[in-house]
Amino acid sequence: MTLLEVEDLSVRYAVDDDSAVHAVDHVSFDVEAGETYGLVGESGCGKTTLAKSLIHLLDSNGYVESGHVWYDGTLPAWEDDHGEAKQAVIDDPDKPVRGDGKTDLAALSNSQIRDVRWRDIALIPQSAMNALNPVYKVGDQITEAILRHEPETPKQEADDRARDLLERVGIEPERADDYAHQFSGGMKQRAVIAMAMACNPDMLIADEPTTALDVIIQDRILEELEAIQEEFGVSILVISHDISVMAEICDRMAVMYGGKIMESGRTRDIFEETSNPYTLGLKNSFPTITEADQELVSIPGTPPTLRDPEEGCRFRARCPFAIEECHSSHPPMYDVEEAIETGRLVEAADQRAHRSACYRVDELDTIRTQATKEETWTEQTIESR
Amino acid sequence: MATERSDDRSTLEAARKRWEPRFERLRSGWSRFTEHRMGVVGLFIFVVYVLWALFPGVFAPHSTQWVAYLGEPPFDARLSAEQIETLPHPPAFGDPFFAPLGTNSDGQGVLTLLIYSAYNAMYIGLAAGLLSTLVGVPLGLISGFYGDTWIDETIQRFVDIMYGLPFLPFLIVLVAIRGMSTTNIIIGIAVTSWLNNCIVIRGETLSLKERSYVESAKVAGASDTRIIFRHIMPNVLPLSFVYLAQDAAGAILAQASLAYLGLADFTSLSWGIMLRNIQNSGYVFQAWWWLIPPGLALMLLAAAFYFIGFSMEDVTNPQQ
Amino acid sequence: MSDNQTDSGRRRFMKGTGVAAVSLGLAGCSGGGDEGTETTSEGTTSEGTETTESTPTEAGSAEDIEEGGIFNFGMGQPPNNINPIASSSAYSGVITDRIYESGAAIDPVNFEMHPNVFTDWTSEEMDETGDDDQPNVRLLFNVRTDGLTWNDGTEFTAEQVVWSYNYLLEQMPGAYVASLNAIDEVSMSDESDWDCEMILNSPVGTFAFDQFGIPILPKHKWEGVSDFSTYQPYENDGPVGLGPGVVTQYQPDTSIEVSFAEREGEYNLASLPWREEVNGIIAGGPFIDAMRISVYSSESALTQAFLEGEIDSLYDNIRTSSIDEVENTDGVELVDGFDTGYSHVSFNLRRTPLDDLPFRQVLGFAFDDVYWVQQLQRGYAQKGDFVMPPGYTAVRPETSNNAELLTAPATNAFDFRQGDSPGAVDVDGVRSFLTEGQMITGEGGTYAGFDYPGSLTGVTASQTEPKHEYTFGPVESSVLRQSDADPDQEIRVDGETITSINDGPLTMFVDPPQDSPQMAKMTENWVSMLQQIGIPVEQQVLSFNTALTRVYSEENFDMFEMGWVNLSPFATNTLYGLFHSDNADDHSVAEGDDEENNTSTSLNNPMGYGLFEDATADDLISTARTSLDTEARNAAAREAVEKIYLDFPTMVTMYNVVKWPVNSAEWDGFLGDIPGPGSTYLGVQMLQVHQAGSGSE
Amino acid sequence: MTRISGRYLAKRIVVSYLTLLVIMSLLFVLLRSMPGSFITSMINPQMTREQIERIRETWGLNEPLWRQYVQFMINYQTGDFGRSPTYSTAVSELMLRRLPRTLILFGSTFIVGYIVGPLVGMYLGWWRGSNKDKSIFSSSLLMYSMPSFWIAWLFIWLFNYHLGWLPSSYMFTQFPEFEWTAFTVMRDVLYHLALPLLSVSFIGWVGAMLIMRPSMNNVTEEGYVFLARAKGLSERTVMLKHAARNALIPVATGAIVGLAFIIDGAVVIENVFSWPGMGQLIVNAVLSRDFPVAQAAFFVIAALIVVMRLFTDVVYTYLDPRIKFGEGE
Repeated sequence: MTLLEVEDLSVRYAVDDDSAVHAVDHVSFDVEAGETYGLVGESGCGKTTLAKSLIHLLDSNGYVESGHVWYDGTLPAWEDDHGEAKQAVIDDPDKPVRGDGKTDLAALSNSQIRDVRWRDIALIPQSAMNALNPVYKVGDQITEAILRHEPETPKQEADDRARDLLERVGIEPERADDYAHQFSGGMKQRAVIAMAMACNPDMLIADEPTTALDVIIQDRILEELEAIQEEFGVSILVISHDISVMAEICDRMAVMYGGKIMESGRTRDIFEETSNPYTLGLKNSFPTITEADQELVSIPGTPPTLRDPEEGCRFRARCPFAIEECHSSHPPMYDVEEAIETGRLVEAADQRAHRSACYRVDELDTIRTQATKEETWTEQTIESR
Repeated sequence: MATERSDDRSTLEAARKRWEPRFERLRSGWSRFTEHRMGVVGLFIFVVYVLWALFPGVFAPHSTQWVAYLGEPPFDARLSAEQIETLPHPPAFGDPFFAPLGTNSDGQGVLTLLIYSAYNAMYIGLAAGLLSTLVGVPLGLISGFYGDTWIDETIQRFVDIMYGLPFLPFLIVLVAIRGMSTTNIIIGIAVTSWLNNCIVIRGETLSLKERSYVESAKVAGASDTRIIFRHIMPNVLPLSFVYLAQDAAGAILAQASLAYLGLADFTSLSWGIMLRNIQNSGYVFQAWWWLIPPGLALMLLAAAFYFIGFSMEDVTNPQQ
Repeated sequence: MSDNQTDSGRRRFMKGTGVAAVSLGLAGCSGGGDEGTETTSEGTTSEGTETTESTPTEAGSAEDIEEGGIFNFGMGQPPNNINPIASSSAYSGVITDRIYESGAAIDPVNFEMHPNVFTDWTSEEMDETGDDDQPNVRLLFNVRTDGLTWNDGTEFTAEQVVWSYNYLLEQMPGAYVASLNAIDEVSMSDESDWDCEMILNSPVGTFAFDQFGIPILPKHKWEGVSDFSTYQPYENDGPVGLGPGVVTQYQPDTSIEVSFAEREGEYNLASLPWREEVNGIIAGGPFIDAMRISVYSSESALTQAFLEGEIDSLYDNIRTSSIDEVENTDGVELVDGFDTGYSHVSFNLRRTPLDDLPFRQVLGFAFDDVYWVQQLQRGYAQKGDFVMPPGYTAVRPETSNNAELLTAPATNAFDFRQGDSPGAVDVDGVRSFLTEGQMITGEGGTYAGFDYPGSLTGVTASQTEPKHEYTFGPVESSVLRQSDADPDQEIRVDGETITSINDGPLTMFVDPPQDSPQMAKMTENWVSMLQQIGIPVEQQVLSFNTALTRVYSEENFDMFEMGWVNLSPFATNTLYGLFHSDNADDHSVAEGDDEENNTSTSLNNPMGYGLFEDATADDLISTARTSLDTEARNAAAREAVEKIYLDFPTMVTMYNVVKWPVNSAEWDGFLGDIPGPGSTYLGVQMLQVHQAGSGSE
Repeated sequence: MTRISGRYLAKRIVVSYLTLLVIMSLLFVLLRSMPGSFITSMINPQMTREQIERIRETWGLNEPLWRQYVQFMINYQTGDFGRSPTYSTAVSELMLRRLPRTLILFGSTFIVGYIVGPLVGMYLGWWRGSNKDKSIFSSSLLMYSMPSFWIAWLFIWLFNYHLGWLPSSYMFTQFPEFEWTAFTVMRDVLYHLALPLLSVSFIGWVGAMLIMRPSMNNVTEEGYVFLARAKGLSERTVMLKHAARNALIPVATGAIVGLAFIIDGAVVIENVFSWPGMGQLIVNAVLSRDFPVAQAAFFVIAALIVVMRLFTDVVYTYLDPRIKFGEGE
């Protein structure tokens, strides 16, 4: 069942001189209940913005330009006894609730979205190291979240729950009375995970969950996330620039570049049937333990500035495979299987299918072969036509 | 010849390369500064006062010798008792004389005095600010660079001690010891106001010295003095300018307070002295045209310094 | 020093020398101030603009007066303590003078001494001589015990007076040391007609004022006090004295109440017969229940409080700027009075060319008194001449030949020499006065374009010939070259510039707190005039205490300005204290352990007048001091005053015209046309002030 | 939950004490290098040399300077501040009388300033860069630029001279007619306090704001603030509970500087309002060379500052649990 449907979402940042940064540009994807979905890309590609925009946590100059974020769940006030949206709410044209009971988070007001945060969608922020307030006890910070969304809970019970949560992520319950500075980095990360589960959300956004940690702890944290997912059946939206992390934990993923999704599909498909020049480049630049002699090749050039971007494929300037067409407009998401099988470029109808935004999806074999060669990337002369 | 020329060119080139980023930084700094309307307003006020200070004669309607009714010297009469009785005279625009901000009880034009006093305020502000920067910044640099050594400890203890002495009474003692001239007041203000500079610069230096380029300079065998003045100081200078501006504002206000207490050189022309005089001659509640302008002038100049200082802080603040 | 009317006067006299430096330090206070008005009393001539005249209320008789009411009084400084012999502050005197009484009292109108605690006295020279070959003098006096008790009700006896004097002789408090130094012993008298006797080691003409002016302390309170300076009377159920008041509230920094209604026991000193005979005095007070004293920290606050009716009167003058406002306000009035002192600029006679009389006199020619008195002081001041204020007519030289006070030509010898345009100095006239070797010695003649009829008392200046030769040459000193005055020539003294003689120009010390705006303008104007003549002078701003040290302790100065208040109406001790060589430091005596020069003892004659043969009035002053005969004493004093005028060690710049503000809607009985009506003679006022609408007319 | 170790506290106390000793020495030197001596006021030209000597002896001035210094240091250790030559009373008595009054005036302005300042600073820092921030910040700088006595005059002119609502001088009614109860006295003091408090506070809060604003602004970037938002907490809760609480920490340091600043204010403001406190005392004492009083007043203020510094260390440990004094020292 689809938990989250992001539909044609565009997010922008207003800049002083009346221009706007198109941080997320017409992005669509679905997240199924209980799955782990990855958003991968270089820094500045809009993945974090995308994640933050889901629950309105953008910086003050960021705003959702257009699109919908359909979420299977609704505000406490609009719920019936079973946790489904009331029919009256669905029928009300002023309320952003769809016939199937999904609510458009993008249309909620600031105070409404606050009810959604943490209760429905929790978030593990980019630097969990700084995510704990240094002046409050860790346990109290968990309790705070519980009491915010379940105000009728007795304080003692909330406290017990907090300790319980800590225990589940492998922290002794009595450490609830400690302050953040008394925790190690990994413990802080786990404490944040525990906190994220405080209100039993259906979805967890993990923004670079492992960035600041050493490899061993990284691994433990990833395991922790998987365990949590198994236990609670929560969907996890993982955001990372580390494609290897993604490979490890994601069921499905999307590769982002310049505010656009370049390729999306099942993780296995993306790794094994890579269908986008950008993804190919990205893969080249990451080591894989299995291939010992792999040479790392990074994509030359820098990501584009997204301030009022020009027409054309976002990746074209760095793409060794760019053709004339790439300069006219950004390619739509083509169905990869369709292209391979029939050689035709067809826009994917299903968000869940393996999709790729490239005009040369039909020439995948050539591209894949060339992409493995180092000189393809290094010797390219990028002409601006 | 040719090689020489190319050498020339390469040195030129090198110089250009070396200076270009600095110019660029300056230019971008300036454009960021002008984004702050507050800073621009401050700069405007500042420029007006500088002009007043440098060319008072151009702006003031009269000379300081001018006396109401009599005009400019040499006088052909003395003030009559009736005329004296009308002093301080409220603003007058030609009848019986021209004094747009009125006169004080001696018949001098308030506007004239106001404009001629700008020099004193600018002098005190800039000199005291500069002086306290010159003391505070090097001490802060040294203290920060030798952080957690006995040098740092000594300087910090000294700062602690100076903090224990209340500013104004201490200034009174200094002025009493050294006399009441403007120079001594400036020294007195500087002696007591370098503390903040020192502490802030120390903190900044402490963090700067952990930077990699300082580390590499150390590894390369640069002397401590070189590292401090060549590598660290250029980076704290913008911040010290910010504090210079704030110290300047503080100095101007401190001088006014001293003047109020009767401890400033009253033979000089200054806004503080103007306020002191109105109090001394007892017209505080009678002659608004004499009370308001010097206070406003003081306020605006001090504010101009604060405006410039805080806008610069925004510009130099890496977080913004 | 000593020489003042009352003990409070003594304190204020010292104030000028820096004792009450506090008062001058911040709030700007009396003494050569910018306040003042013209007076129109008999004997003085109006100099300023006519102002609304307020006349003192006609004295009524005590029987008609309805008693009661609380008089609110404001001061600009707190009394530091209310210990009558330890305090040196005039503001303490406002309280202690209501509590303590002394043997004799002074008539505020004609300054005769009258019985007070002592009913009568006599003096006789003895055969023995004291240390300085002066004959000893025995004073015999009777003590009033009828109708007088201590203010706590304790009985008062003559033995207590003897105890009090002996206690003071043992303690030697600084405030009374001059008077006490002259006393050899005090005891109960063997003579049947007299209660007590006092032996003086030399004749003191003003003994009734000096020795009988010392407050009498209660034995039953002070007997166990071993160090007078640590005694806190208020904490010991006091202060107890013979005066009319008792202190009923004492918040030293803010508020004090002196109650007259709550005094225990009898007090009849206010109804002594002599009081009834003095014009304007109502005998029989005090008529008010209490006097409440509030302390304000600034003069503006004080003035403000008066104008708003918070206080009924304040200590001394109201500031010039508020005079109009007071005059235009209903229910308040200004009581006119005379200054008790003068403002002056004094010169260091040890320095060249200040050691030469013609040069000093030229300094006077350049001082624009019209600008000073009329414009800067707004006419609320009188032009200065002699070192005795015009209120003390008996000792002014005019008295010797009935000349007009202040305006007689002989009193204007050193007036401003005005040139062609108003307010400009007659440069040529003044220069030729110097180059021609002229000098005003007391002989009549025309000096720098001004006629002078000759001295009033017949004295001549001590100096007979100019000491230096004066010429004028090109401007060399930087002070003059940079000066706005732009002189065309500079003076040479015996061929040298003053700058090279003195290592710099002559320096005029200006002290900021006192009248700073006016004083600054005056100095600026004066310095500019001198520079126009070609004399290199500059001004230097010093804080009051710094100036005091430089002038009075170190005698390291050229010229300074300052003011005196509360001089003696008899002149003798004023002249002695300020102009006798005894009180000038010649720096020959080393002091302290390791000091080479005496630079820490303050002496009141920093000019060094009297130290030199050609600038001294020592003889005349000594005659005046030791003469027991009043007329001889006054004659000598007048001559001394004029001699000092001619010798010009001090240029008297002005006398204040006192305008004492009072709430006339509620109060009546104020005595005007006396010196210091709201300060020196506040005691007289408090005894006779009463609620308005009763008693008078 | 004290996190200050006894050893650390002891060490800090010793250091503070030494600092005070140095300050005292500095005062001794400074005050004695002022020209003039208080003894001048007590010496009468007609005194005999013996009498003068006696006075010098009474005040300990005959001793060589180093002995005077030692005596001074010893006396202060025993709490003996000496006697004032101008007030003829024990200096400690003067201090006891004056200090509470200054503390009432400036304690209240301190409290007002340190409530208003951080609140405004919090608001401005939170919305840094907004138009509201810009206009409020620049107008508060304008206030900060006013000479304190000038603004006091303007307030007196308005509220006293013109409207007649509030008294312009004193701390209490000097001769109260009302019944003397705790309530009436308090009301009376508040009535007199209003105008000075208004004048000082008008300027005084800005100092705290200037520290709070950037501090708050820095905190907004912190992860825990972001997380607090993500938890669904209201903006108000995030700002007050999570951001401001952390931003307050540097304000505590600023408070010490603020305290010293207040003494400067006292000197001028007490003079304007005839407030009989330490400010006036210290200026008068310095000007009249009343060294015993000046010394003691400086000392009391310095001690106050040093003690407050010590106190902030303790406050710090409550504000910021990360700080643990005495470990790793």
